[in-house]
Amino acid sequence: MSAELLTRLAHGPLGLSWQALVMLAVAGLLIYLAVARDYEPLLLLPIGAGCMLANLPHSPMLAEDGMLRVLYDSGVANELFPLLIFIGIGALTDFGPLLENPRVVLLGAAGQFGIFATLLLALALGFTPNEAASIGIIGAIDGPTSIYVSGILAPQLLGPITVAAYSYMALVPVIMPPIILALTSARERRIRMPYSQRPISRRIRVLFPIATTVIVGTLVPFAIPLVGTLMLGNLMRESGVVERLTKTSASELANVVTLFLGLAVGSTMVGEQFLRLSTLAILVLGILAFGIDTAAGLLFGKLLSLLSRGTINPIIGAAGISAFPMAARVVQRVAHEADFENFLLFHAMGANAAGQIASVVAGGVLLALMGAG
Amino acid sequence: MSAELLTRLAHGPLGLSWQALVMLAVAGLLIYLAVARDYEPLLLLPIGAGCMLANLPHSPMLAEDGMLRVLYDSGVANELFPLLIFIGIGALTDFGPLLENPRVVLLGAAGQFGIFATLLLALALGFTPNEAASIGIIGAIDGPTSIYVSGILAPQLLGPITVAAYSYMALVPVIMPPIILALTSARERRIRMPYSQRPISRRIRVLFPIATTVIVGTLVPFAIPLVGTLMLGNLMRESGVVERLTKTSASELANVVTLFLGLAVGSTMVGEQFLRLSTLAILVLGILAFGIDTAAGLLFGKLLSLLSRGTINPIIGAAGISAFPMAARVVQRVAHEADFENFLLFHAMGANAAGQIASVVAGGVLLALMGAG
Amino acid sequence: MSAELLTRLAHGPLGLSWQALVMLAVAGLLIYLAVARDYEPLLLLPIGAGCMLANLPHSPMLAEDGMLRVLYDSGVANELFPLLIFIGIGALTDFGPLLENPRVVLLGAAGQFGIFATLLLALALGFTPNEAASIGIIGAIDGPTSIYVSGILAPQLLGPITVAAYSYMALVPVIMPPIILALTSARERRIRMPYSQRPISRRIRVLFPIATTVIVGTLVPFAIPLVGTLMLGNLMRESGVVERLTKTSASELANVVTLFLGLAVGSTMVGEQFLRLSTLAILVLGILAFGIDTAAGLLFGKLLSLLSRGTINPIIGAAGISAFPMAARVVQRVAHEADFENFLLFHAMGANAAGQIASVVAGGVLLALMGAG
Amino acid sequence: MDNLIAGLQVTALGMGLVFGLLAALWGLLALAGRLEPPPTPPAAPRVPPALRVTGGGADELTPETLAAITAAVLIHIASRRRQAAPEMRSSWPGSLLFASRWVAAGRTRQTRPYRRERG
Amino acid sequence: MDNLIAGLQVTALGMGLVFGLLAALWGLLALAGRLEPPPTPPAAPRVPPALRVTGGGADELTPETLAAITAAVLIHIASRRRQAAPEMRSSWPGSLLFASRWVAAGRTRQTRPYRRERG
Amino acid sequence: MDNLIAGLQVTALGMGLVFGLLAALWGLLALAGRLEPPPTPPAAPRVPPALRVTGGGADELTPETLAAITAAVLIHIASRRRQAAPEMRSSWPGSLLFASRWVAAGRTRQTRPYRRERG
Ligand code: NA
Ligand code: NA
Ligand code: NA
Repeated sequence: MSAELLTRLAHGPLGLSWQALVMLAVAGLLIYLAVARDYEPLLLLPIGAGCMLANLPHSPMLAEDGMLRVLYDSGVANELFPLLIFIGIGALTDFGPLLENPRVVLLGAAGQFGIFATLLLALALGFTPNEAASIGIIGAIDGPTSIYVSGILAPQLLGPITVAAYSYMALVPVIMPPIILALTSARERRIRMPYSQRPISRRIRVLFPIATTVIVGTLVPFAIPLVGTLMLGNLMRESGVVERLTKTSASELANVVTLFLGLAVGSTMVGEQFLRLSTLAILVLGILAFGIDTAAGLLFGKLLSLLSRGTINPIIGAAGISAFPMAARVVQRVAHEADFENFLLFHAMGANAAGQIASVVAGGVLLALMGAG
Repeated sequence: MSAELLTRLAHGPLGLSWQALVMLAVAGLLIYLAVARDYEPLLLLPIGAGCMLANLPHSPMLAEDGMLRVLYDSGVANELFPLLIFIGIGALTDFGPLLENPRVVLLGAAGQFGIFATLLLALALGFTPNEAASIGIIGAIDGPTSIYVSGILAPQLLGPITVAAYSYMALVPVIMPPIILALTSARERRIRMPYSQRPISRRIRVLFPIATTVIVGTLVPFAIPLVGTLMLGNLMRESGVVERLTKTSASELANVVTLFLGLAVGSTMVGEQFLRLSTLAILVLGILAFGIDTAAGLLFGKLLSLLSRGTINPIIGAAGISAFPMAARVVQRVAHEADFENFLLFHAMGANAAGQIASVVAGGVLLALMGAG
Repeated sequence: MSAELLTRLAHGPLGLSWQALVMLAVAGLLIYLAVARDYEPLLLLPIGAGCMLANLPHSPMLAEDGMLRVLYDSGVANELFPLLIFIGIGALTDFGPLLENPRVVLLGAAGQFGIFATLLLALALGFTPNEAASIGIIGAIDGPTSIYVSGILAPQLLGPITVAAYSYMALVPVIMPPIILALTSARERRIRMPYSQRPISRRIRVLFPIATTVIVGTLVPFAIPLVGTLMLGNLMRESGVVERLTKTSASELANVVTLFLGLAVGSTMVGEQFLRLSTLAILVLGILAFGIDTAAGLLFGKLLSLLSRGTINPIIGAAGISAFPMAARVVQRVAHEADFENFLLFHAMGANAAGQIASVVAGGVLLALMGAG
Repeated sequence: MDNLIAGLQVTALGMGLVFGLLAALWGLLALAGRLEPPPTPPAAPRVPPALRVTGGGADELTPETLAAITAAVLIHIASRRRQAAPEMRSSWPGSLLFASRWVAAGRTRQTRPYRRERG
Repeated sequence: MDNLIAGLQVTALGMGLVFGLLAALWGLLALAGRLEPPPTPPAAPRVPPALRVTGGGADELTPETLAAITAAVLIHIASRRRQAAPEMRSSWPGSLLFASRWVAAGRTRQTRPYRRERG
Repeated sequence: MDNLIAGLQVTALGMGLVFGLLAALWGLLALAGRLEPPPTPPAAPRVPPALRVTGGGADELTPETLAAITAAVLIHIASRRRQAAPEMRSSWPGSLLFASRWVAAGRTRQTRPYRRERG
């Protein structure tokens, strides 16, 4: 029996480094979180699987023409996949609550403060400006935005940033309530807001995504892809004339792209690159970004509440962080616990939708300020 | 605050040229036509959105790796998307009415005269031969054929040609009736045609797409892609053994490709290239092509009516222009108005299906005669 | 009328070689088998259509940027399509019968003997080692595995090998029963196997695909793509938390990829390359591989039956060849004919699922031993 | 001028070819119609011959009931067949494959063009 | 240090821009709300005026029956319209386009976050 | 000849590896079966303890009615849960996720291979 054949067979097990073993454990953890804990399974399960397939010894899936490499090149390297997902998100998002309550729009802006605060912290820790901006964008609390921005500014950090972004989004119901309770009094949480049903005409609903794209796109060209695709999906939805496209964008296309995106992002998480102190720092900074966002939203909510003489419940500010639509639901639950009859969902949804737009705008602003391209 | 940062921020608004403003207005017009007027929204809405995203200042979506560029390169530059749409159209088209009434087949040939007449007009106006042929192909009154042929012969005119083709197809119910009324007498329009129900066996239905592909493909190799994909979809449909593929080709795949195709075509409509006299000429020539097609179909219908001693209603000739299946329905409505009991739909559908095949054949013939490739 | 134009027109018919005519007939035969005989129509119909479109004279679909070439390059040359199909197969496969009856697992291994026996025969006939291994892989009786392995080792034989693999899989109900009847006695076929309903916990179901990927992938890295994608699909299915992805992988994505894969494989079947003695040899060797697989599985089943003192019915060994799930159903029918009350389906499904895994493992082993990459 | 002459040639040849090819198609279709055997009258329904209920008195099944049962059984068999072996089946649940062509194409509805209702 | 100063500039400019852009959006929305005509009361149902059944005795249709018939006819027309011409129609069977927004978005259900039941 | 010897080596090694890997899988599955706790009897249905209807006379609910109501309520809760928050839910309407495995795989139907009916 030829020695060459035996060498070929021993090739596999011998290629198993300790880094690979750690990464396989990380992959197992991600899959566990997705399957047993329901943490954003639509993305964490594919990411975990991609991480596993990429860290098996000598994986042909990372070689030239390997499946994971092909998927990465065809949709992550050129940022196509997050934009396609944005079309689907736009097609599923109802901006009605925002259109009916335009005054909550600024809450969305406040909820992005964590991005910049984290950027400063990351700079202080010694990250380069581009890396710091990529870490900060976890504070957008919006998966595709994080992938898009960090993919352009610091592709080498794409894996940990994406994992942090999606894991923390899954933790919204855990992270937000204590912060809200700490920063607001029970009296504030009990403030009721009237539900002024102002019917929004179809014309306004259709013009809104177009106007947003043109205004934001003109002032911040770097935001065009993010705002443009989100608003394209919403335009298709609200127009009502292309339901076939809307439906496909929001389901089949979104599903395929989500699977491919998860696998490709997972495949960036290979040994030497992932197992660094920087990854740990990213995970810690990410959760800080989350907390700062929530707090900033709340404090701005308190300011608005003061200015409006108590007709605005400050806790809807916490929904301004984006994480659409979970944040709004968490806010409603907290309000519900303070006062069983308090129904804030609609207003929180408005702030939440504003946060979604603000996140995307902040992503573009960040790219512009870092001089990306 | 550094001057550099401020320069970066002013970059966007300063990049807004007057051409871009005009093109944004054009994009708005296309979206208006799609949303408020229901003009072929499945294509005009994405084209309008693509045009808008491409004309915002310094749009990153047109840059290398920009989404619109990626979509254009992956499906328009290589003509993949129109061919995939043809598979879906074939999967939705029932050639039964044509198989049951083979004698209407020549009406489809007559309905292509507008292609060549427009080609001559465009040559007279000073367009190059390839450009003239691309403009003529609007007279095929068939979207994917227009995109396929003009994409090969004159990609620089792809935008206006596609917009013209789809806008005029949406105008079928407006453009055709007056021409029909002008060229036929009420007596002619009242001619009834018996409905001879000849059951078509499954064997014939399956052999038809195969035979058409082989015959047309052998004689006009340039028509292979167009005829081949249309007939592939129909073969899948009529075989009945691959319904999963048929269904996916006609819905999910067609939807995704339609969206991508529209966006990519829209992205070709950028300022300097679009805002030329030639675009205006294309729009005028396109509507002429439409009218000439209808008239030629009608006159040939009159000839057949004479030859058949009045057993053929000449107005079904107007359905020979393709624009499947709207043209047939318009013909039926005109017949209905002349004689409430006149039911021509089935025969018009036959002529319409013949026109669909003839359009595709004409596209291939044109490519062959222009020596494309 | 210019001579040049006429030359262009005669170009097509003059380009029709005798090889092209033969290949058109082969295409017709494949379509006939798919449509009239229901032989794996989901793949044979697209393969036949692709073969037809590729063999028409001067087909532009094979030119640079031609649709068939684009499809081949984007999913067959890099082996993406068979792997995506494996995700769908994994998402549809229930390994429950195997998990409940682990002892049938070795039957799957025995059912792969045909691969190696055929490899030896092909070597004896003078094929190169890589070609011989590609022909042997028909004995995996699993379409995507055959395409994946032969695409890497001998892309020039991809067409005939794929056609052989799928045609013979369609012939399972014809080929297997006589072999089973010849090698087993009626007494053996009447052996009943108790159905021990052991509920399998969700944890085991979820851990199974992960453990299989890690173990097989570590020992045989070349098997990572095949095992990894099959088990990824199964993980998504059994986790139950990503049903959207599971459903899309198993239906829309699988449908699109099946169509594209069939067309691209068919396009490799062009004249000079296909019409060789080697193609005939492949077809003969393929059916031999099939028979040897079945016989090996049966004989190993007899061995197990002996070792277990007659508590295992040997004919479930025939289901170990893979060809999931048809082989198991054929075994059940044979058992049924020997004893109307004999219900072996569940055990046969277990052997069949083991065969599916073993096929994939054998494919990776073969690639490793041939030193592919 | 040269261009226009070339254009006229293209027009003549092009229309000729289109007409020629469609005429060939016509010939082919006419030939197929000729070769196709005349439509046979629909075969008698395949009632299982054993299914003969004879008995006396009020309990006997009327022919109508019998026909209804037969139809139900045939439909049941067809639908079981359609549900067999999901991994391998080529049509998906909700298939229009078994619907009448008329229904499947929505032909009865095609007279009036689709118009979205304006709000 | 330079990095931190640049970072502070980015923070100030960035938050300023985000607030500025969203404020512009707010202005736009407020303006749109101002320009939009006040909601008109819903138009009376379009009962075909010819549909007046007058007769005597027990055969006369009650207003309720009449309303029910009218509603049924209108729904029937709408559903025929939706089924017209499958090749061209932009919405697919099972469309949520005609469902109320409230139902379509499942809003009544959004208070409780989704939790998969643990086995 | 060299090729054939190499081929025999490949055969021996290949079959050995395939058997070895599947045997490893077998061991793993057997181990998993050993470690898995024995199946516990299905837990008693979670009847809300407060749901005790006691009263006298003909109005009292029978245990069967009570069980039916409980089942209906549980199913209603489960289906509301499934409908919650469409943006985020991982299963789509019409999901087979909650169907019994037996039904979902169509296993009862898998004995007869799929055959399309010939016209
Ligand atoms: Na945010
Ligand atoms: Na036409
Ligand atoms: Na096998």
